[in-house]
Amino acid sequence: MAFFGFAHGVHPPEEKELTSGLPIRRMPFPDELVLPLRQHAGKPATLCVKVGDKVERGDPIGLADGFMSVPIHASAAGTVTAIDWWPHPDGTMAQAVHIAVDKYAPQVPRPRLVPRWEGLTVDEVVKAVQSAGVVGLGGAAFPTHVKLAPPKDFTVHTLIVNGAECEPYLTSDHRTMVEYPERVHFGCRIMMHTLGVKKAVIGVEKNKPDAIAALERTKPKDLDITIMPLTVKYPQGAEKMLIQSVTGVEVPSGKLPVSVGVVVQNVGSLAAVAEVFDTGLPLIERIVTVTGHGLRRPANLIVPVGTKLKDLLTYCDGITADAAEVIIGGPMMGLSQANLEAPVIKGTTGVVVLASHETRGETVYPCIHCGRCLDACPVFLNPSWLGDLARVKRYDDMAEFHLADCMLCGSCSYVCPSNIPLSQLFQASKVMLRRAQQAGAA
Amino acid sequence: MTTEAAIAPAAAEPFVPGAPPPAPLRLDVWRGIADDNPVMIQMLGLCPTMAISNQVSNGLGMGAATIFVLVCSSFLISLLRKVIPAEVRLATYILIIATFVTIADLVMQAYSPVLSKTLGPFVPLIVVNCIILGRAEAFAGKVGPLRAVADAIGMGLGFLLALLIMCAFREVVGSGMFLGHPLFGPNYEPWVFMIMPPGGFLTMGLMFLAMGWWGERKKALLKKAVA
Amino acid sequence: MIANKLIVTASPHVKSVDSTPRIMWTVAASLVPVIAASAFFFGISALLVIFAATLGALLTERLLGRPLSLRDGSAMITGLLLGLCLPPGIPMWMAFLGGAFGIGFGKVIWGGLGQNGFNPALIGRAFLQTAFPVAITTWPKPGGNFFALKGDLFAFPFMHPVSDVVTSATPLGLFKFEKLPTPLLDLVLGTTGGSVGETSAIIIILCGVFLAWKGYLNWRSPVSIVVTVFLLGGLLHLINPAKAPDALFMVFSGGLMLGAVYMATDMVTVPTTNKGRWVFGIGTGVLVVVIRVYGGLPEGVMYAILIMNAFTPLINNFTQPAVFGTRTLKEAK
Amino acid sequence: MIFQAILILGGTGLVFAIFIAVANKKFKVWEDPRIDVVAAMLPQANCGACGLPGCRAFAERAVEGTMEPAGCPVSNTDQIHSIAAFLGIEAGNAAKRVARLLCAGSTDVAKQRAEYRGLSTCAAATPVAGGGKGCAWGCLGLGDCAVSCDFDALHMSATGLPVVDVEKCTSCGDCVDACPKGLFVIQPLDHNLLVQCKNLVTGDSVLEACQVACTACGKCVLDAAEGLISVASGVAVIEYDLIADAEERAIERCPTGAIVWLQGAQFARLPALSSAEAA
Amino acid sequence: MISNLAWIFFSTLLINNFTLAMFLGLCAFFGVTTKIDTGWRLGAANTFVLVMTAVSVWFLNRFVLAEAPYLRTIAFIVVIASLVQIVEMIIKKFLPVLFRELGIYLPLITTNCAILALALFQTTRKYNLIEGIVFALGAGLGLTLALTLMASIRERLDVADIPAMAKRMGLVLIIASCMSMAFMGFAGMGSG
Amino acid sequence: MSGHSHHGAPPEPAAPSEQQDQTPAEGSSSARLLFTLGFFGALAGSLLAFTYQKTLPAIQKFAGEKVEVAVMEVLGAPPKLDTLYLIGDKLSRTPPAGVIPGDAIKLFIGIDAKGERMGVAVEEVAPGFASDVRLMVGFNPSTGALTGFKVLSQTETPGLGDKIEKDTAFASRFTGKIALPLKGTKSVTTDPSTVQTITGATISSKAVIKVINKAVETWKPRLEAFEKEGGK
Ligand SMILES: Cc1cc2nc3c(=O)[nH]c(=O)nc-3n(C[C@H](O)[C@H](O)[C@H](O)COP(=O)(O)O)c2cc1C
Ligand SMILES: Cc1cc2nc3c(=O)[nH]c(=O)nc-3n(C[C@H](O)[C@H](O)[C@H](O)COP(=O)(O)O)c2cc1C
Ligand SMILES: Cc1cc2nc3c(=O)[nH]c(=O)nc-3n(C[C@H](O)[C@H](O)[C@H](O)COP(=O)(O)O)c2cc1C
Ligand SMILES: Cc1cc2nc3c(=O)[nH]c(=O)nc-3n(C[C@H](O)[C@H](O)[C@H](O)CO)c2cc1C
Ligand code: SF4
Ligand code: SF4
Ligand code: SF4
Ligand code: SF4
Ligand code: FES
Repeated sequence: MAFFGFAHGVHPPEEKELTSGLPIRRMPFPDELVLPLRQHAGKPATLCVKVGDKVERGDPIGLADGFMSVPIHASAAGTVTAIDWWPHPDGTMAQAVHIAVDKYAPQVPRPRLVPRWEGLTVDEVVKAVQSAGVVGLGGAAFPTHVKLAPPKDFTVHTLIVNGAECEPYLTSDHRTMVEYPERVHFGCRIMMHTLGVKKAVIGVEKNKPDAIAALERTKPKDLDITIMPLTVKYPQGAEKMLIQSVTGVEVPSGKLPVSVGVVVQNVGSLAAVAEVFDTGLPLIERIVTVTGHGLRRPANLIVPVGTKLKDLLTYCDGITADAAEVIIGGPMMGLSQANLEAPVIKGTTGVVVLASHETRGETVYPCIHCGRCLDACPVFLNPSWLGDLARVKRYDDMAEFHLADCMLCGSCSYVCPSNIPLSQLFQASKVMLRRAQQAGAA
Repeated sequence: MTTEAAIAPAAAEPFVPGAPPPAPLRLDVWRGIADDNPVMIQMLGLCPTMAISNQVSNGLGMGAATIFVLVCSSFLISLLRKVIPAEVRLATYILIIATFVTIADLVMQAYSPVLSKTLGPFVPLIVVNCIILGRAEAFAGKVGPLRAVADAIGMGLGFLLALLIMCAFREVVGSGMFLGHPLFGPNYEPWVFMIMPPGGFLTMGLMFLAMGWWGERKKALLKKAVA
Repeated sequence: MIANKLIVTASPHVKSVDSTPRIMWTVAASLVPVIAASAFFFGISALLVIFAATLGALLTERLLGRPLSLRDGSAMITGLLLGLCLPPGIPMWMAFLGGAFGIGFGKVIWGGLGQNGFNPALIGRAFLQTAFPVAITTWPKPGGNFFALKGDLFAFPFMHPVSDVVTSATPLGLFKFEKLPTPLLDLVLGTTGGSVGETSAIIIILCGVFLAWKGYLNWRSPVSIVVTVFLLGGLLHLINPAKAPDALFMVFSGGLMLGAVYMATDMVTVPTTNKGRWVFGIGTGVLVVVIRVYGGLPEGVMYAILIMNAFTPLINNFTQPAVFGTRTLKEAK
Repeated sequence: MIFQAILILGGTGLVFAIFIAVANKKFKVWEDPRIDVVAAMLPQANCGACGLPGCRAFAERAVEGTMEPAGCPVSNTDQIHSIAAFLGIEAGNAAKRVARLLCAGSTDVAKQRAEYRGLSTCAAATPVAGGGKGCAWGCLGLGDCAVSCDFDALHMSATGLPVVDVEKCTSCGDCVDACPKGLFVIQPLDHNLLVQCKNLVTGDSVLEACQVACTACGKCVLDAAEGLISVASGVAVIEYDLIADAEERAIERCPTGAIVWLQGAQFARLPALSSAEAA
Repeated sequence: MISNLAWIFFSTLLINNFTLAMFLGLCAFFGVTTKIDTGWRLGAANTFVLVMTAVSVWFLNRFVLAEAPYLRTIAFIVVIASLVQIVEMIIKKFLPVLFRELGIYLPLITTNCAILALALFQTTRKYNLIEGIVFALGAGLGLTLALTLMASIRERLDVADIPAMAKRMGLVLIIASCMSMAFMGFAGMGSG
Repeated sequence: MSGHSHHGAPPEPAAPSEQQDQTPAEGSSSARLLFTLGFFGALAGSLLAFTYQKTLPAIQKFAGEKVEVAVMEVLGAPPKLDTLYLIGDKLSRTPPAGVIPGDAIKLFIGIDAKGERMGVAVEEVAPGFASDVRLMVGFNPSTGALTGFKVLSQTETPGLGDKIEKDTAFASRFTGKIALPLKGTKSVTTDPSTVQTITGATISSKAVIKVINKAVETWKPRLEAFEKEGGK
């Protein structure tokens, strides 16, 4: 089906069999939830509760600060016990609201917080999606409503739904497609309506035949939705790669997908939008894959946003004796966690616990210019040369060699036989370059 | 060197930018041989140094011719430095140097024809040897004849020294001889490599490596002493 | 919870199993059949020459290189390959010297593994060829008693080799200077005069296929070299059979196979880009043919690869990959 | 024959001269020669601490008279005076400023929560779970700042903190730019009061991460002159406009030692790592 | 005739490469080869001056110096220096773009011994005008080749981790040695 | 510091205000530049002319000697030499005009005591292994038999190709050979039209053979033409 496909990329061991067959279960509420005000790309939410306030499940605790922002809602009923600086999954500290969960409160409330979809105008849908706090669940947590309201000077002709889930280990999108295919299609219907497009393509890697089958089975007759099986290859799910695989078009360097008339949404985001209009509740919980060879009992769980990693891992029977690294997200692009007090946030696709034998060795050899990284880089950079430049701090030259196009996918570091932390070098170099440019501008 | 010159209580004296600071003649000579060695430190005159350094006898001849030109032209330039307008300074220097080079060439052709033949075009090429013009610019054109000559002798000897080191190494290893006398008996297998072009580059490279190594060692020792 | 012993690393947190030492040692191991073949044809002399060259390389790496750099296995490859491209009768002191020179000036001084611009083994060999042109063009006859020395291997260091072993010309020398052809089967099997390891083309090809299958060598340069030599050699042979031997002879004689499979694949000294590797291979192939047919020397593989090594950074420069989206960006504008 | 030679060479010489004369008229640009001299007298560090792009720019301004020689923080007094003497102007003066570190969390007092593996630079470690350090604001001790200092004024201590050599520091600000955690500030040497902490977590829970963190208890605020110190968003802040009122008393009741009274160097107690150990 | 010219060209370009085998023009070879662009531009400017030198030297030898061979060296250097100056002025005036690309290297070339050497070789080898031009082209392109290759290798070395003792000039000379060795592969070309 | 004031140097720092006024035009007048260079050019010229006159005899003597030695050697020391010059493609008794005498291309005829022609000697070149190999070749124009050759210049590999010059055994292999044309071979030979090459330096050896063949091929017809036209 996929005649195009993107070039390069890598094939890390999938390790999805740990959880791909496990049905999604609901995790019970922990004693305390911690909700950082910064959970999405764009401006953090502004606080709207104070210590001592009682909140119901679904009550806003932070309000959207402008269009590039979404509100944050209490994911359980309880009492606000503290508002302080708390470890954030990205390794910094962030302002966070602590809620002591009242486990005996009726956790399913009251009037709908989100209106019914039928009959809403496009603007009202966008507004509803924003007020429900929906962000992209593919990992970057970009506010979904922004992508539903493209600038008028662009015409969007296709909605591409990202069901690739190319990261090893993770299966939350996979399980969503298998268990809630109708919800995915409903989300698709809403988004196609909002974007005014006639055509949608759901790209799913071929290693999820059950998901493809489920989506095909439930496909609505009245919509032009194509389910496209994709080659199993990392990073098939990266936006630009996916667009190339599905449409054969290369999104120009430095441009957004809308510039080629495409909007990409993750299947999880679709399901979330559907659920929001279904239940009337905002986005307060998400599906998280908790897995890894360092974990006793891997699972696909529906987790309230704000659950601390500590509680989540304990619920999965804890980590094994040779567990070495806890990662939020997948092993290719996820973030290592130093502090298990950090909470699950809206963008948390999975928690992977690596055993010590799976982690990268410590010995780094010099670059032997084998060229494997060039053959791996999906955006056709020359990571070997960029790495050489980074080592001698020639950031300006790196910019000339298109450092900006590097999406830090890590394919190059994955294949490098010399174990050079290339993508880390590039991340640091991007920071340096930005700092130098700011200094230059000032 | 320039900094010292400027910091010295200069106000009272006429000011010649870039002129070397006053120094005893002995130092003027010594500088060229060691601290400011034209080949090893300043990396001037590399072409002749490498091209003819596969035999010690060549080195001696080349060194002698260069010293002759260097000393004579430095002396003359220093004498005339007040007469020559700055604008035609370089042109005049080149004329003077070329004259002495041609004299050296003619004399060598007449009285040492074999040497003249092996050195080939590298005798006339002394004209463009950067050492000579460099010294005229940096030194002879700015100081009195005595110091100019002292400096020329120093630089010349420094050039000769570097040449001889190269020549000796290349001739001994490359043909097992020194000044044409076999050193290691008839069974020695000479490393022809050394008298060929790559050997010239390599020998010079070795010289720089040795100096680099020495510099690093000195730095390390200094650090240790400070700590 | 056992949080204390957690580690944190930058993404990606996992890595492919291949490592630089693993690649190097596999390549070194793949040379064992080639060495065995050379021992079969040239007896103990071949092993002694390889031993001396490897010893020179390893000792130099150990004394001058970075700490523990012997472990990555690259010096081992250099030593073995150098040994394999020397004549089996060369005095051991020369082989040792070549190994030391190759590693010292071909690698360590450049900063060690990965930084050097020229193939260290070939630098060692080119040095020996220039320094001792006679010793390195004295080719003993293959075969004979396994333990009979093929030359004055134990010549006193720095002294002439003295020996009276039967010598034979290499197939390429025979063609170039006497216009005598050599049967193709001899070339493929390796029963001809020549360097220790350059004789048996078939074994080298098999090892190369194995390494390419493992992904440890990039097949582009070897294939393009062989194809170029075949085509260009064939063309010249058609034009003037007296001057240029036939294409198969070109491909299977001399060090072409050893060079193409093991030396034009040294990733350190050939271009990093795939396009660049094609250019490198074609350039090498053309130079091999030109030197063999028009040059003064009967064999040209070593010089062809070294010359192309010098061009490698330039080729890299001109064959940078086209970054994703830059083409469409230009079209958009 | 001699006549012929004179003719040939004299002729070529003349042609040569004509060209030079023409070129000379057309293309020469005059420039104050004192600029070169002053530039040569400057340290040639081109560090930019004077606020100008490089030493030659400083020399131009100094010759113009729009910059005082003392404006070069890198030159020592003797050098400044010789420049002033050469130009026949006043040397001017400038208060000595140095770099100060806003963190005291050395490895012996601050907790490392997870072992960081990867590139050994602070810039690379910061996005990796904050480098695994207990305090997300604290110094990672990987020494980007020490590498950036061109004046050998920064050395890492044995306990992983950069120590500024106030003698050598020229206040060039390179370390300020280098630190990804923004821990350096440039201050006049005679500002005695300094809060060596940027941690915004309040209360004693912060001590779990670092024993010398500021808990925002507010005792220093009470003990100092009105308005000099305040506790804002979780850490004590000094109003340096009122620094003249500062007294050592302010630091005495600090329970953790996060606020310090400086005379000269910071971390006078910490032995700098000798170069042998650093290697 | 053609084969003679081809031999002159190729032997000068490859076998007796001015830089790698004859040690000429080393100042530029070691001094100005840190960037590929500089390398080939300097080479191109050099080639241009070499060809002009070849032509003017032929005229000088033929018409001026026949009776005064002892003035060769001095006449050559004076003519070369003036020539370069004139060319510089002309290019600056009429081809400002070219001047920005190549012109800045012209003064460097005056003191490049390759130019004077070409004049001398051309004289002693008794080349006629055409042979002289071909010789100059071979020499110039040979210089360009050496300069460009050296520059490209050094650009790569900028990011390498070279031992401290080799940093200053040591390694660059070793590279020259390796290149010179590699070019020995061309020896005998045209003789067989 | 030298303590001398200097042309073109900036004035003393004590008077900075005056310097600003000085413009380049006031540096040195053009006339002075012209004069200086013209003068030094003339001076250099006369100095050189003088030296040349003084050294010329010695140089010429050596150059003459060198050629003479070579000619004598390849022709077997004839008591008398006759010289012909090449003009265009013709031989002539008079040297060509406008060419330095030393640069003219010549043919030497060795004449024995009886006035008989012993052989002719000419200079010829061909490409060798590294660069041109230049020889003085002596041969008998009527038979093509070699009387000898001498290497005038070569840059072959020392210890290998330079045996063509240094190895007397190699030169002696040529005596009595006849160049019609001469061929090289690897083995010892007694055939007068083949010569054994040097092992390991076949190319240089062949270059020598090539030069000899070329000398005989090009100069024999020239001499015959010259003699036919009646030049003695
Ligand atoms: C109209 C429109 C505007 C967008 N603007 C931005 C933007 O300014 N910055 C941004 O990072 N992403 C923007 N995006 C979203 C990106 O296309 C992309 O989906 C998002 O960055 C998440 O991508 P990732 O998960 O691959 O990182 C926009 C999308 C649309 C449709
Ligand atoms: C290297 C890389 C890999 C990615 N892999 C996936 C993936 O497997 N699945 C996915 O949904 N999004 C993936 N993303 C994010 C997508 O680019 C894109 O942001 C997302 O599909 C947009 O949908 P959302 O805004 O609904 O999350 C990846 C991004 C990058 C840079
Ligand atoms: C460094 C080196 C220098 C050489 N120099 C010469 C030389 O000066 N003259 C020559 O004829 N061959 C020279 N050769 C060429 C080889 O020795 C060539 O194989 C030889 O001429 C073939 O002759 P053979 O068949 O007698 O061995 C040289 C080879 C090398 C590697
Ligand atoms: C496929 C392959 C081929 C290699 N070929 C060579 C070679 O020809 N010569 C050599 O010295 N090292 C070779 N090496 C080893 C290593 O790459 C080489 O020593 C580097 O040049 C050292 O920096 C090879 C390694 C591999 C993996
Ligand atoms: S991290 Fe950047 S350079 Fe590396 S493979 Fe991914 S996009 Fe390419
Ligand atoms: S994969 Fe690693 S060793 Fe290979 S070229 Fe890239 S950076 Fe270098
Ligand atoms: S880098 Fe920092 S410590 Fe070093 S001199 Fe500059 S301001 Fe001072
Ligand atoms: S002060 Fe900043 S740059 Fe310096 S070691 Fe600490 S974290 Fe790193
Ligand atoms: S270029 Fe040859 S000496 Fe400078």
